[in-house]
Amino acid sequence: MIDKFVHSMTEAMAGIEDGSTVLLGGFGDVGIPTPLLNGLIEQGARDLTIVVVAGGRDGSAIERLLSLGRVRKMICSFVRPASLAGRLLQRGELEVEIVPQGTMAERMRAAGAGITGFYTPTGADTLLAEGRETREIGGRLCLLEYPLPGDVALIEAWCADRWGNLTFRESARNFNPVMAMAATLTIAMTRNIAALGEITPDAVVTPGIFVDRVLHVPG
Amino acid sequence: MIDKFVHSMTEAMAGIEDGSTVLLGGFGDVGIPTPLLNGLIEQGARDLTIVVVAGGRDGSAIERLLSLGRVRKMICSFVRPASLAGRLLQRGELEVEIVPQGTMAERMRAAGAGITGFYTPTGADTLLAEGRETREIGGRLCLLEYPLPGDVALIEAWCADRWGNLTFRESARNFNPVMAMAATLTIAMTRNIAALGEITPDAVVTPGIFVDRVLHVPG
Amino acid sequence: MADSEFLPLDRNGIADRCARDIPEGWVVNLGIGIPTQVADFVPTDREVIFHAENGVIGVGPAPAPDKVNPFLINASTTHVTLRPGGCFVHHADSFAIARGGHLDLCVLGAFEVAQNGDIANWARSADEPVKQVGGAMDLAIGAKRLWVVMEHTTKEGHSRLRQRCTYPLTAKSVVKRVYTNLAVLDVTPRGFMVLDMIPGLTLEVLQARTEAPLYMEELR
Amino acid sequence: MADSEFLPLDRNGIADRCARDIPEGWVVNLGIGIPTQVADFVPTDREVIFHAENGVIGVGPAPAPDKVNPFLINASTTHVTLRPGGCFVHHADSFAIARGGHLDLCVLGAFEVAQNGDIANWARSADEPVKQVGGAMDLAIGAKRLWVVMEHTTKEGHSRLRQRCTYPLTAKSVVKRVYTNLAVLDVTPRGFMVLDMIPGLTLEVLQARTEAPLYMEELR
Repeated sequence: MIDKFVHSMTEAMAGIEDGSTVLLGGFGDVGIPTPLLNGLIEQGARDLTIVVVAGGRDGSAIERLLSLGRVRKMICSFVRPASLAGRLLQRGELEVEIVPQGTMAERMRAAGAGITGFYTPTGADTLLAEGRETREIGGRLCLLEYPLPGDVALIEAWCADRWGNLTFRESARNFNPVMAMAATLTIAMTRNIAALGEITPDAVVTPGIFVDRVLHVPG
Repeated sequence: MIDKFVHSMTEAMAGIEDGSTVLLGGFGDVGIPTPLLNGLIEQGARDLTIVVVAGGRDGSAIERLLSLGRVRKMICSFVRPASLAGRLLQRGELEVEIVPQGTMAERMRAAGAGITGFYTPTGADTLLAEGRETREIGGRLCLLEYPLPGDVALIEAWCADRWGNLTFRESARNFNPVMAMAATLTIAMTRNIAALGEITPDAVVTPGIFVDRVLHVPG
Repeated sequence: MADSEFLPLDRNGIADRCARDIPEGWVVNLGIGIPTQVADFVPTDREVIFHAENGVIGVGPAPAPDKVNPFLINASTTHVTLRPGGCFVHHADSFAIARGGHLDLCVLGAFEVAQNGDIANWARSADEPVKQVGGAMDLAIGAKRLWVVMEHTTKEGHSRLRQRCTYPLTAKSVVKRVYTNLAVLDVTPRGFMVLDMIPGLTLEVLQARTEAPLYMEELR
Repeated sequence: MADSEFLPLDRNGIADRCARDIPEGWVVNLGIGIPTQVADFVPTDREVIFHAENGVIGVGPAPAPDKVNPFLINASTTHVTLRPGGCFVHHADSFAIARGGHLDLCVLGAFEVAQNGDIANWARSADEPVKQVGGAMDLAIGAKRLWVVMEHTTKEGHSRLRQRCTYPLTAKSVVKRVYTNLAVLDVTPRGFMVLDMIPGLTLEVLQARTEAPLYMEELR
């Protein structure tokens, strides 16, 4: 019987290695797998590259991960100068790669979909294209982008079954399904659990194929 | 009030021009918008390029379109030698571009997503790569593929509302949502109609953003 | 001519003026800041579909304080509602909408707009160590129309409408129209064309506050 | 040695032999032909998730004649059922699964397999005017493991296991294992390694029917 449920945070975090690239779902305060992030802090992996839309608010689990010196590099769309990430960056203690938000999502989708590179006009005429390969396609300057795969993805779901099929609540969907397909090891937390077949087949947003472990975190 | 419903086949097909590229949803006998295809036959546009997974079974609307000499070129994954498309091809009366099925879907998604080109290992080491641009990425030979946009897409849906939000029945989903996003003019037929808001927000598969006209074809 | 002879629009006024030009049926993305306020001035009986980068299609007005859904926010991370007919997609699909040409309109704020339609709205200098790009570059290249809403000048009185942008670009040749606290201007092959000015303002006074050359179509 | 001393497997036999090696939990795509039959030999209590290119995840067995759902077919366009836990995705997402490395296994038929893992299964010659590629190239490059099930020889007795393919390639260096009506062979850096043969067959006889050189690991 396929059963992707794990029954402790230790089990959920098992095997995450130093130096891993970790994809972190969420946007704003919605869809962030905070309990899993706390589990990662507890687990101890360091020298991490984290991929997350923004650099973490004061008091967030991401800020805590940064403050513990566990992150070598952050790939994101936003860093606020006043945030811890902003201060670490200015002190040269954190490497930051700023990626347009759509390109970030698309690079992860490419990683999940076996696309080995793609062209986009996004950013092609900007500072972000400096020193990089561009190409004119259909009269438009385009930038070559490469996939952004994760070793691990931490995902927040609303409901899950033992095959790892997932649904999401409203805008908590955001990056979560994209990151789920882009990582070698996708670890989802879910507020609710369903018996196999209980989630309507049409309602599954992330097929269990993309999910490796599910931890039930009620509330 | 936004209302994408049209009330006749004539209205549904209005403006489809000679020389158009028409994306045709469906796989096997499932999810094929046969009434719309019949409407296109009636409407009269010719010199068409059609994009469809397979070359049309005997007695199908696609075969009828071909038999009327309305198709200049077919972009597809399968052509059976014994089919009309196969015979037209062998007589030099039909141009055929054979595309791996995944590449075909991905090229339409690229068209819908603003991706101006992408690399894939699919087909790179084959006849289909002859004379085309390849590139080694991560030690793997990859083929450069370009988007495949449609002027028109003909789509079969299960349920629709006046914003053009669509759901699909089981494997009738197939190419339909991908084609809906790839065409300038997306025309959907639907078996059922729903009041606005009646389709659960999470259950919408194709957002109405991608849909221009909806024709109710019960049964 | 003294400033007292005309009253520049406040932020709500700019948003209101922009909202007037958005017709029913358009799919619209609103950037952070003044652009977000534009939605407040679109009458609710005019069906405009607001798209938010975080995958919300059909964003509605702010909820009543006791009706907040903690899972439902817009791209500015403020709580919103969903209109009937709205739905949710994931981030890659959401940006497929933005980058794939499915937005009829995107309204962004900006530091500067150039007369050829270049926009600078993400960084004040190339050397700035901390940058925030968000979805601006994706939206700027992808929408069918890009409109900018912004103050006509900086606090120091420097023109934000320029012959060339001095700040790092977000995208080249994409802005179609600019709404400022003083005027509405189209970006045309001839440069900025003034469509509308606030009452009491003349083209001369507007030009005096604008680094880029302006022109108006003669009434025929 | 005469043929009568061993009994080559029939199509069901090949499918059955292949099915034995598919463990619980794998995500598996089955190509058209003998590969499709493999599912019939996986015991229903062994949870294997079958993926079909047309976006069906969790394909179940054929329905009872009176329970056919006209909207539910597999990639061979035959009616199927959906297992509990199954779901539907569109074609681009379905091939994202196939091409993105999310299939533990793909089983395809083939005209020929070469000792370096090249596969030819889509066209008999470069000059053939009418071609059918389907999803074979996508599946061949994308699955974590590609297994081939096929007759060991053509009807004319020519070996399908070759030093080099003579038919147009579907993909290079991708086949991991071959199940034929005579044997099971792994593709290794040394070439085809025989894992298993049907009763009564010897390596010499198998080699005599195989153009590519074969070897077996010595028992230690």
